Amino acid sequence: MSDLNTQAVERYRNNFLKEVEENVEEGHWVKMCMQCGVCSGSCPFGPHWEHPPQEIFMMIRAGKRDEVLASDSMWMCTSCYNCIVRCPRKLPITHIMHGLANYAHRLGIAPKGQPTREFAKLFWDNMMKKGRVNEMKLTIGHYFRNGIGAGIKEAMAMKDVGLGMLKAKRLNPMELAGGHGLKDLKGFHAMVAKAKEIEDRKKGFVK
Amino acid sequence: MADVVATNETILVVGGGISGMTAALEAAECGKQVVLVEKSPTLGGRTALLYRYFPKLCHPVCGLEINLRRIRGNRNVRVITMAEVTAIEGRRGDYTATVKIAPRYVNENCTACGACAEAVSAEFPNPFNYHLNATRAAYLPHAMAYPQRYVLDPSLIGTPDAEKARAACKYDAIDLEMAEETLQLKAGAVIWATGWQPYDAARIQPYGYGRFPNVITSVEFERLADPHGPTGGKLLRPSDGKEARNVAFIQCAGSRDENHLRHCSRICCMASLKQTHYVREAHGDEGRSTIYYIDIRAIDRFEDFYQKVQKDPTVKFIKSKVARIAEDAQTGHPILHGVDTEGYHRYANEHDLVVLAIGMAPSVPAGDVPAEVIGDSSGFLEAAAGDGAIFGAGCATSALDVNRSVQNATAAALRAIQVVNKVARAEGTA
Amino acid sequence: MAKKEYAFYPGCSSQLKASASNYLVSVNSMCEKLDIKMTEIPDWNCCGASVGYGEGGELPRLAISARNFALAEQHLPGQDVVATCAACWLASRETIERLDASAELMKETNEALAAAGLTYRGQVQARHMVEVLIDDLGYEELAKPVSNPLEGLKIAGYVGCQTNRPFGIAGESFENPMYLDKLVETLGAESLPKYEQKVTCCGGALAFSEPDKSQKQIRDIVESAYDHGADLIVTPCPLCQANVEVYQSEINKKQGTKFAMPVTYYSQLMTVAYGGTHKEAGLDGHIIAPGKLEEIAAKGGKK
Amino acid sequence: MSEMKTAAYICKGCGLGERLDAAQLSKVAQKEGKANLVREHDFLCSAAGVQMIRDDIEKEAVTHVAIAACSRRAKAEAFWFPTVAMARANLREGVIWSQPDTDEAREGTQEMADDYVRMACAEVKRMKLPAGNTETGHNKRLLVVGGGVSGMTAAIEASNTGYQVVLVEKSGSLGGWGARLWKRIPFQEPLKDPVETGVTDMIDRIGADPNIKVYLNATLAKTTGAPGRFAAEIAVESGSVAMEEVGAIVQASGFGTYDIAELPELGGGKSPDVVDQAGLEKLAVEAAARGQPIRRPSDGGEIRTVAFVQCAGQRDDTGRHLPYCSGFCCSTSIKQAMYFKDVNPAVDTVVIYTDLRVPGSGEDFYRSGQEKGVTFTKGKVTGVEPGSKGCTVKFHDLILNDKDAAIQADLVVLATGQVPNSGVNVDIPEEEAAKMEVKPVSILNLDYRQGRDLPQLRHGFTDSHFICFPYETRRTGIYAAGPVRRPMDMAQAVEDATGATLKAIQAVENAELGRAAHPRSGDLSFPSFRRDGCTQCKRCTVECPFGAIDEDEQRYPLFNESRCRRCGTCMGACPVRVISFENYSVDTVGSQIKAVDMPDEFSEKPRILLLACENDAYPALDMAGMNRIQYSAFVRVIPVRCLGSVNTIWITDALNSGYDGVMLMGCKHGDEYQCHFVKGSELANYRMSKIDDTLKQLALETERVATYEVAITDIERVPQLINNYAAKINEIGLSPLKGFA
Repeated sequence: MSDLNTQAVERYRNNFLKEVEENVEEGHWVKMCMQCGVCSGSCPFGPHWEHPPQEIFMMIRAGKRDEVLASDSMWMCTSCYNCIVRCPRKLPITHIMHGLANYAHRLGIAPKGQPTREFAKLFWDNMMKKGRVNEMKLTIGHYFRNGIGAGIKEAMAMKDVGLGMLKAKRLNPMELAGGHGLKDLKGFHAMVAKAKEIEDRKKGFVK
Repeated sequence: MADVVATNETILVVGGGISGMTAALEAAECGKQVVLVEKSPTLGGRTALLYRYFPKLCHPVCGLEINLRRIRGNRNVRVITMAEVTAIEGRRGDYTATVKIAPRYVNENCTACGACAEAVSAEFPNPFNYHLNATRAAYLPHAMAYPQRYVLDPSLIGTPDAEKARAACKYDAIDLEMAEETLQLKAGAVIWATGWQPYDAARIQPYGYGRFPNVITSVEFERLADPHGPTGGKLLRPSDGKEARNVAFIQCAGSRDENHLRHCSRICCMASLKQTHYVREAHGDEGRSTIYYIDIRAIDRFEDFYQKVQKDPTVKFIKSKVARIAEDAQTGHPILHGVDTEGYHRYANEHDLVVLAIGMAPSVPAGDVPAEVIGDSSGFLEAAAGDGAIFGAGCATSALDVNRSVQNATAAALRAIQVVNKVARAEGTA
Repeated sequence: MAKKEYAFYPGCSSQLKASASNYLVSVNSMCEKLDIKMTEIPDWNCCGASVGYGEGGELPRLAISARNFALAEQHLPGQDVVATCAACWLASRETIERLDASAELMKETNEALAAAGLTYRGQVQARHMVEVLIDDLGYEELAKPVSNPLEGLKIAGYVGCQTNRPFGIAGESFENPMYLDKLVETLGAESLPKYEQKVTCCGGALAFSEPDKSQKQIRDIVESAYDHGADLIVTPCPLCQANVEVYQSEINKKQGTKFAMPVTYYSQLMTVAYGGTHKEAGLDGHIIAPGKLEEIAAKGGKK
Repeated sequence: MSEMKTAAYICKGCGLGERLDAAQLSKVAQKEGKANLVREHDFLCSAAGVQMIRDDIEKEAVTHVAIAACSRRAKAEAFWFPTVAMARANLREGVIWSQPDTDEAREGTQEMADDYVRMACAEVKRMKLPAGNTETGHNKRLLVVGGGVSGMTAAIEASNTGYQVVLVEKSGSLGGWGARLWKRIPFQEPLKDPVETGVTDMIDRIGADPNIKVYLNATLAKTTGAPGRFAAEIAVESGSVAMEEVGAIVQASGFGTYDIAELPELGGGKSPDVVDQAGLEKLAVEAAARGQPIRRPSDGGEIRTVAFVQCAGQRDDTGRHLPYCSGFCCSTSIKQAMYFKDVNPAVDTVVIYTDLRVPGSGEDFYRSGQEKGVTFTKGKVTGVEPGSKGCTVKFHDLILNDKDAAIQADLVVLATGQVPNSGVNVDIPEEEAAKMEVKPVSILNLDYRQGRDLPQLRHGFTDSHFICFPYETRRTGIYAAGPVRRPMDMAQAVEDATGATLKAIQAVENAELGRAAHPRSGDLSFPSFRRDGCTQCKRCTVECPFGAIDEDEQRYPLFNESRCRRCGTCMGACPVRVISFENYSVDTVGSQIKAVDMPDEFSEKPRILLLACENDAYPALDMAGMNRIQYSAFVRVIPVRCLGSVNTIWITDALNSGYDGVMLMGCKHGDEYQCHFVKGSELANYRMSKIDDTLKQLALETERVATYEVAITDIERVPQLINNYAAKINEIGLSPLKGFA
């Protein structure tokens, strides 16, 4: 467990709900759930959730910190917003799931190798490079996330898709060499760094 | 109508459902003068359209009969139907109400012989069956309608059928020239008992009311179960007229939902529990009822009823707010998707018919009451502004069951009496 | 002067040679026909999209959206920010909502923006192109330039998630939005209003990381379009377009289906109906060629 | 009273003139009905028709009117002649609308109409216009029993309406449970925070109100009388006795809490750290007095976690505890959790529930609790184990399906239910009650023949059984209010007490005019009995559903008119037929039975008498007619006030005079009874079960008398029952008694 973890655990041992309220994006909504389950039933990836959102909310109240944060359930969110529009208590469930995933990720408790977790990191890093997403690099990066061998295999399996995109001029191999980028990349980086610094300070992620 | 005399010692009751009738009668039976104004052509309100009451499973028209007999026998109550109160001006002990009376096209000569209905062929959607069927445009709203007098629907006026109706009446009861009237009434106190309306089910989009014919509301289900309703009491589903044996009841359809009604409508749990009995009544052990719920709110001795229904093997309870309904294109069966939250079980359940336990919204939201009143965030009437003497009664004030509505209306009657008694003492008439 | 002017936020996928480059092409053609002037926000950045949360957290995500607004306020004052991409629009709307609701977040965001020498004053409206078409112009206006009606085409309107929830188009329903159907009819084609997968999620950003799960969604979306006799699917979302189009071959390979359902943008339909050419409509950017639409384009594109 | 002059009016409207021979009806009225005046009219309910009758009453001194037209349920406004006795012959709904319009049917239809005219003429002659006894009592003060929130509300509201009040409170101060609360749940928006109870204000108002006289430390030693003239003997703890005369009573005797010692499995009685909701209020009040947070009762330690156990000893299906839900406890636990949260948000408060019951806008209060951080767990508590510092609450978490979930709590609050203070259960015989472990103490000490307190409905509550009529009471002039009537929260109790106050006021106003209360409201008739014929059998005093009849010193029945509801159950019970009402008697019905023209045994025209309850069966028959549902022309229908008023003499008379069968249709009885007079239908059923002996004596088949439970909605079923019965009579043949009459 990292320092970050120990610290959080020390502070919030007694009350995971409070920890979530303070550190998770939109976490203060968790207490408002009335356990109707409409979110759990609305998710397109529902069957793949070990713990659906409403259950996660109950687990948070029950203090099941490790089970929640180590779960890969939140990473199943496709951001379809079905749960949000149907929730009778207007909980921003999508965002809470994102928030929990992010929190677990930052704490390092999130499941290792969870594909969406990996992809999310890849995406952000890719975007941060130039301020805009480089789809070619993102794609290649994704397929090769598990090393060259696995990457070639996966990429080969998807080669028809890729070739189709290339043919339709919607995936550009030239992007590997550069691609679109911001003029004021420096300002952009400074801004994101500043935002991260404020957030980390606020949420106790200060190293 | 012109003979309605009212003074500052008169109590004006707006709404002729069970709450309004109760308030009017209780006050009248204390010796007070009451004018009872009802928008539709008959007294009785929504309870008259229910098949049975919970938890006794008795028939609402039974109590209606008693109340109508009380009204027929009490000259202190004067009833004006097809009338709406459009303005209330003045203050405690001294109000003037403007009452707009829509033409009925049938005068008091009517003997309810039914000759006009036989003469016409035009039909219109029957409001007393929630438009589930059509009725002749010259009609008696229902067998218990009071006043027992026919009505011509405005759609008939100006058509040859209207002339036929007039010609068929031997008693000069049909007056096609009848026009809207406006009346000014004095009153010392006003009881506002305009009741409730079912929440617009089509707005609960995931359930597909309006898109899927076999998704209906609980008030419509009452009409299906009623032997005097549009299906003769058979639980025939709308898509194909087949008998519905496997029925789903979805609780909190609109209620407890900040996207719709933020309040709990109180009656719906009991209504659904009651309606499982309709399924049993129709199909015995072959029937299937499934109640999808968040919390079953069966308060006080209603709990007995809940426990009884829980013991019925044909009734299943699933703690879940249904996420969405799809329709099987071939069979027309609604398929309910969701998660049973007790232990996390995912389901995709097929039913013959879905009944939405629809929430209660005030018929006239407090903001639309033509007087200075205070409403709550759901539009229910809390009180008159200042020291006004406009008292809410029944479901105009809150989502209430019949028993509570009557209780509430009786209390409202006393508050109104307090005002007119004070007027009487001041005027030296008491 | 153009009839309407907007600050344009095209988003990463609509860049040259990116996955929705043909979307951009058709949007430009469409706007020209409708006399809408779109001025790109100078030096706009990525919105963070649906998976940005994983690494990005909250404030950095808000900040990057706010940077676009700050630039729009500065360079295109008074103009609504219009996005063509669902994710861009949604991230923008969410940022506005969150910052409007919390003075604290607004303050912190501006603290971050200051590091890039920018300020956001909170005066931006974020709109989706579809909102511009429907709310600002209206179906009647959209019908006027139709010179090459899409007669004989049966089109399934696939709305997807993010242009629909949680904000959606004003007056539309989350479960059964009708605007694509109305638009399709405005263009002279036949709509399939009972197409029941119109708001099903395509798997969105998880198409990469959870291909099997996403492809199950896509299969439903395509299959139902076939069931309803659709010639093609139309969508307002670049992610939906890409996912639903490109993975059909994968599904065919894995599951033995023979899907070849074209998926187009509304802007492509409009460009064709307005007499635009194959190229103007970006019809060359498809993996599954929308044959029937191409035929119509060929007919009317002669000018 | 002036000389009787009878007039019969034959209406020819609504097809009556076409379907029936009006001249023949007039002849029947004149010759057989012996009407002094007979008139026909084409449209009797028209202004002209009504004026004609009015003129006859005024100018011709007509005192008794028989109207042969439509059902008594129709055109009641037109045929409104309050100064004369009136009978209605139902020729429209009851004859032409229920008979086929065919040549073959014409004779039977006419016979039916003829008979109904005969019956109406016969009935009206035996009727007197009820005068209403205005001497039954004029006292208009109200007695309120109980000085809690319900009782205080009743007193204040009555005083506001202009009535004087005597308030009797058992304890030494007003306020009841309400005074023991730290705060209450708000009644109106915003439903966010606990608010002041307002009880002190109420107590002050009562103290300052000259209209309200308060007795503290006082109970009712004896209550006698009837509405308008109750006398209450008030025993004060000091030993003094006061007498107060009042007109009506509101019983707001409230509730007790379920004893937590009955719940040892939930730690009840085993640790000071396990309290009920009342106990928590006490802790909160004490803490507030100290100006400190609530501390752990066992050792004064700091409270970090509080667990609320909902439905403790409630909603119980094992038979050991309360079977019902008290309704108020979910909101109360939320309120009490707020007591902690509002002082220190760091305290954990957990509510363990199975169904969270916060109806109406209570949902807002629930939300507010959640906003404050009160957590809610759907679970079933399996046990509470007190330890040295707090308790372990073990439960089955129903959402996470964890059967071994547990919370360590410093304080456990058991949400127990309300137990009504209803006094003695009058349905339990005295001897049995004497054997009971805890002998209930009477609240009212009524000196009624039928017991000392209000009858209880279910689970000990004194509620009405009628959904439409929650204030229906079985002891006229005495109205239960508040949690003694049914479990309720304070908001409802206030409303309930206000409603009950109206009913009490209505009762004194009715008593003054000699007028009946619901459901025969306005009826001025009342029972009288012929003392010299009475055998002192006591059936009337025992069977009166409303306890209206006592026994005098000589053991004759003593009618208390203002308690009477005019159902006629006493009349039906009386074996020697000495009880009657002015407008409803053994004679008014008996004469109708006899007035029917009885075809001879060779005519093949059976006659069936149908005694139909006017509340349900008769309207159903009317509606059958309106729907043109046909039934046998052999039936003759007589509406009765209640099946309980049916005297067996009517049956034997009918059979003796040659009727081939008698049908009785009344309301549902048993646990879910629908009888508007509570027991009338059940009693009738019981009496008819004994009629077989009579039938045997008469050498008649038992099928000759049949009793049915009928609902008002049985519009198709009632005609079907008649037709089936007619077929049955056809099967067993005409009565052998025919022709002997």
